[in-house]
Amino acid sequence: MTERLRQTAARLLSEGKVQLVIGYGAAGRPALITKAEDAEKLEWNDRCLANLAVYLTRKEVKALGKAAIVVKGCDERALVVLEKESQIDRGALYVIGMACDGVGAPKCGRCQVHTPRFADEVIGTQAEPPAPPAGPNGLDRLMAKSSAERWAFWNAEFARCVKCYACRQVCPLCYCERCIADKNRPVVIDTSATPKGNFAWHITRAFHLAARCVGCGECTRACPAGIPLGLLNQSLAQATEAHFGYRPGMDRQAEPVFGAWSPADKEDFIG
Amino acid sequence: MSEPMPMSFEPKIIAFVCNWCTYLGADLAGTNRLEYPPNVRIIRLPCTGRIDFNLLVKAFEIGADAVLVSGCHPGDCHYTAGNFHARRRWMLFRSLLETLGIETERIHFTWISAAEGKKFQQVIGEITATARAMGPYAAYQGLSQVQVGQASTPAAGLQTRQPEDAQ
Amino acid sequence: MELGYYPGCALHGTSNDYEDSVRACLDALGVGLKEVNDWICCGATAAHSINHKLSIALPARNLALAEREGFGEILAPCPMCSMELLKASDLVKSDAALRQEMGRIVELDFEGRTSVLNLIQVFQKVGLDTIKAAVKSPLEGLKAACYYGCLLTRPPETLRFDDCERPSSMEAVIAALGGTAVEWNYKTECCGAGMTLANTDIVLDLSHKILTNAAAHGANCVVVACPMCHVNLDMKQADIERRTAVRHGMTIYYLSDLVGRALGLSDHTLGIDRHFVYGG
Amino acid sequence: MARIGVFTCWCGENIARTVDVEQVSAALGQLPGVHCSLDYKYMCSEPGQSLIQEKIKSENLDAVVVASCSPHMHLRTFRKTAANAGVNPYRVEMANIREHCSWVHHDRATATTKAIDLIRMSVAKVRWDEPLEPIKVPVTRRALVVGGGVAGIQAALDIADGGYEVVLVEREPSIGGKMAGLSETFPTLDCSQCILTPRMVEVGQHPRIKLYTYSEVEQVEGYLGNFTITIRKKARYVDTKSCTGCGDCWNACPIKRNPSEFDYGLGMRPAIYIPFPQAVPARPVIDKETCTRIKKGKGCGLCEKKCLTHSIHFDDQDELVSEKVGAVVVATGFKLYSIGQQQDDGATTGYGEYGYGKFKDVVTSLQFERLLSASGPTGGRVVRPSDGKEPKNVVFLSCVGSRDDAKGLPYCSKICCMYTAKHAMLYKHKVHDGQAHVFYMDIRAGGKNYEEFVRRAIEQDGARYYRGRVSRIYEENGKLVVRGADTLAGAPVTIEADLVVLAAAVVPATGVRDLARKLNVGYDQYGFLLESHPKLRPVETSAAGVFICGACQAPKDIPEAVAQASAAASKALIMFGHEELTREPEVARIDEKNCAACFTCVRTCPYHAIDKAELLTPRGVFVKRTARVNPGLCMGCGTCVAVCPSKSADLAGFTEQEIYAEVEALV
Repeated sequence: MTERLRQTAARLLSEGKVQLVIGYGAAGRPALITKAEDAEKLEWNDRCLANLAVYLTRKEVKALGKAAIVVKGCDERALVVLEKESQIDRGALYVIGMACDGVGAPKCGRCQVHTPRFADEVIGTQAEPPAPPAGPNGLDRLMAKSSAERWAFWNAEFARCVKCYACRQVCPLCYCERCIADKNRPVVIDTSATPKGNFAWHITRAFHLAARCVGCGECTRACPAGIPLGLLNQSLAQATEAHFGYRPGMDRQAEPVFGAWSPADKEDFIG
Repeated sequence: MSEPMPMSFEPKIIAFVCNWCTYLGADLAGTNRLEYPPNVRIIRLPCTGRIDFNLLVKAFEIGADAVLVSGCHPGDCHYTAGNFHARRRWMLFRSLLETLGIETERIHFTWISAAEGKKFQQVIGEITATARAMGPYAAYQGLSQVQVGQASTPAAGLQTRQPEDAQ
Repeated sequence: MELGYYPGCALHGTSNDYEDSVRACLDALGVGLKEVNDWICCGATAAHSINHKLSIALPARNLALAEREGFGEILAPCPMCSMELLKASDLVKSDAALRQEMGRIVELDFEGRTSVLNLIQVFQKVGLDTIKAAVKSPLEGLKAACYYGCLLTRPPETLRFDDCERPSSMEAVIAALGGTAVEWNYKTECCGAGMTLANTDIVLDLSHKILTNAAAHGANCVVVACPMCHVNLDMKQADIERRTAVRHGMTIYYLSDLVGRALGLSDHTLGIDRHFVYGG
Repeated sequence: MARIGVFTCWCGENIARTVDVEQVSAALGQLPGVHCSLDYKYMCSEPGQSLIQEKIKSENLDAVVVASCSPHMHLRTFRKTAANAGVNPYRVEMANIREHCSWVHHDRATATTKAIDLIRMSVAKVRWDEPLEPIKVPVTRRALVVGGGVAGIQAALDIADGGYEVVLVEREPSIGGKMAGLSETFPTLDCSQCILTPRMVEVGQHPRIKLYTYSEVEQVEGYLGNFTITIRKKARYVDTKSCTGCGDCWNACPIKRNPSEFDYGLGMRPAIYIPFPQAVPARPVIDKETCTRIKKGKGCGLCEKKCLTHSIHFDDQDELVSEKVGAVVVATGFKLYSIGQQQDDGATTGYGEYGYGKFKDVVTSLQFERLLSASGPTGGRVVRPSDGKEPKNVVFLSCVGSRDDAKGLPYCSKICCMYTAKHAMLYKHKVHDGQAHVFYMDIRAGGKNYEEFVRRAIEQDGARYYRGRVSRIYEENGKLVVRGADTLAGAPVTIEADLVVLAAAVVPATGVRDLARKLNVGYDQYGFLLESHPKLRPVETSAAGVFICGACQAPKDIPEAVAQASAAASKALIMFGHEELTREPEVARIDEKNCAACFTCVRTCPYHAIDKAELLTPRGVFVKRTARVNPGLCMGCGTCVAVCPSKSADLAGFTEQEIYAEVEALV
């Protein structure tokens, strides 16, 4: 597959179809290839974890011209959301999909999109995804606890947060030019890395991804303090599917949850 | 009766209400001299649609023991649909709070129309009673005191974390 | 398919030809009928004109019995029966208190789960295409005036069946059998029903109009799905002719008769030969 | 640092009884930024207000907090007070220590504490309150009227006579609408055309009315005061300017037997025709469905040959024109429920049993109007469409489709009772030995001289009224047998009629839903347009600058439609009374530099007031994409603020900063 990937990249660049190929290089590190001869630097292996979609919204990357991007089925969901939120012009983007049987990430066990569905070109083939493993996952276990225990759990977790914002930098859907966390009039989120500030930040981060997060898990992977941030997104994703039958990035036609409403929306919690 | 029992705990309650229905409902409660506990402080906003979740977080940060969000009944929104958009947000926001172990019993949502002075009185009565019973929201207020690190050892949280939690 | 079967008094009395016909043709269509054990009268007109509670209790008991035997659906070929059963079932479904009260009166607890079908609805369940496919001898030359009478479609809020003033479901069945249904005007007029005994003349006049209008529109037979209509149009036809000095000679079929015939069953099996006007 | 004045009101005893106002004003005086804190018995009174103004001047305050009653009671008052003394009115806040405090609490201590809190919150907010200027929206003083029926005509003439230009768009080849087809009108029995056609001519000749007939509204852009309307002029194949309406063409046309729309199929018209003699404009149109030349592309062309002014152009095409207007009046009117057939919305198909469409002599009320009308296909002779014989027994059915949620529509069509009485009367006047029979549910004759009118139909003209409904109508040896019930006599009724007239329900005109969507106007489940308040804003809609009148809002008779039309016109004229409109400045805005252009706000805004836009440098170089608020459309709900992840959206008057300050004042 790596070979075909390199050929494709070289072709696209030499034909001038794109000026840039965003892919994986040595050790699965992100590689921005701009010359056909550099296509050799591209790799495809089980270390290609990163969701490269995050680079598409970067000014400096945009500056490099029309791009092709290498995505796994899971990463591709982010492209769909970015398209919905008019952050990318899908027409101007060339998507190289990699049929993927998992890159050894924990999330791969439950992956439902081994083969990219909207790519311009798919490299390799992949059998239908196996049924996700039964039995409770981390979220189920967490929700099985009492409210107080969950509070204690997050206290312990957030206590280690140093507000490095790696979770924000790595998230393909955190593309705001000026993050609300950096807004100081008013200060919506206490900037200091105190428990108070940390809670405010993580509540905000999670909810800003509500009905948007595609579960790529990069936030958890990037967190130097090892905080399982994905759990929060996961719980919101569950609620989103339960309430609205909506799975972000799965359907290019589906109307986003926020920005719309229905008279049928549940209000059993409203007095 | 709003007569506070001596030494009894008096909760701090912040209400975010819309200008056209609930605020006027509260006005009507006043005009009709319907007495209710004095613990509530009302923030007037044009519409429930304007009320962002960060405001609720802020309310708890500054020591609220309970929060009320209230606006026009569905279909009565002065701005046709603000309350519908709000309702949708709260549907998901509540599930996040539950996951975090935040005491959702302290966050109340109601529709109170300009004609429902009586309902406003009842709602404030109930909310205050609940809040009194629950006592101060020490857990959240505590956050402002604790310093990083001393909260707990990572281990406390780590056992619950399994590989696939990364998902 | 197996259905619960509520014959009602008529089909076990004056109109046993109807019962034969219904059983025979449904059997031929592979529909088994299991009679509701220990059923009683639906109350008909008598009950609701005397005692409201009774008029609910009688059908309620039958519903309860059907439910006890686990019937999801029961066929009541007599429109009066199906109407009474449906009315009671609606009432107890919408009113829990009444349901419990009825439970006490009929000494059977029930929830009103059983739904009630008329004959045409059963044919629809079987599927007109299925029937069409099963036809052995198509009813060529048959010009039927489909006669619904008062109760097959009314009261609409209870029956919830067909267009109450302009029904067409029987016509559809006739078409499936290869026959023709004529467009006429008295589809849902009253034949005089129970007046047969109390005030025969009314019945004779009303039924006369029906027969006349059917003939006027080129019908060579009238099709009914109601024992009472059949009695008035068939059994009373001679009296009608005597009273009005008009010769009708109009054959009156039950819908099931024609389905049976088309499926190749004999008039005898279907009880057609027991009709008063029997042109064969 | 702001210079704030706090003014605490006693409201006589209303506040002072439970709140220790002296303690309050003393406490507030301590707050940083508060330069004076006073209390007074009646702040809203003249001396109270001048006290505020004095202090503004002497302390040169730039912000004011009045602690008294509800802002809904007096915010306007105190804003004006402050403004007159030179403080920006939007830097005035009120703390509601009466309705929300003194009136609902008894314990003086706690009430006083709460009052202090409430005022502290207002002080915190006012400190950040931005000075705002009312928004000025330029107004194009020109109106669009959609629909040329009696309502549209009235609205157009009123606005035009008021001195402003009107663009009147009518879908049909002539204006006049339903009323032009009516015979005589209740309760006065004056001839419909005699009163309407002069008004039609006025429209046609009015210097300030631009008339587009045979045209439809294609597209609507813009907002209050600044709409751009795209109008589709359907191909007419006749140059209305050069054409003189002489009639040579339609006399020459060989394809004469096409059912006339104006006569609801009872009369015939050529392929090139004017709908009726008094049409405005009196210019023909070619029906491309029936014209041989247009269908085949060759042949015939007789009309063209006959036309001396060479006004006929078979190659004519639809044309799109654009008009700028400041206000829109919708007067699209009604049509009749299609009896026994699918309605536009695919809903009910009730009343097939009346045989309408099957029996020639079962007609609708509008068809009967044509039979009665002197200008009708029979020259006003009432005859049976089937055989041209004079009907001796006519049965009228009211409520065909109305007040019947089982088979039709649940609402009352309002006009049927009256015109049915009129029909019965006029019929009797024309056929003296005839008998009119009317089946009705209730007689609804609320209106000036209406009840008297109905009584006349019954008592003088001997119409027989049966309170009951008809179950079916069928033909039997040349007669229509009407079988119904007389519920008052408790007996069934059978009438052998020669003619049956169905008073079909009133439903909104075809296509009104599409138009409503183009205009952002709401409509109910039946397609009737929604007024913004049923009592107090009956001709306004949820879309600012768009007004409604006539039967498009609900079933109406002529007087009501005309009155409402004048009301709508006056609303437009009120707008046009100003060079520009001023709107409350408490509207949303976008920090366009920081906007991430996710456009969630665009999807969310209930008023479509936010657009996708581009941020350009002063020299017009593209910088980035951004959301942009149209202050002309924004109503200030602030829903965009809540959904904006980067908080680049904000709401003047309730900014993030102001609200957070208010909350944090409660620490």
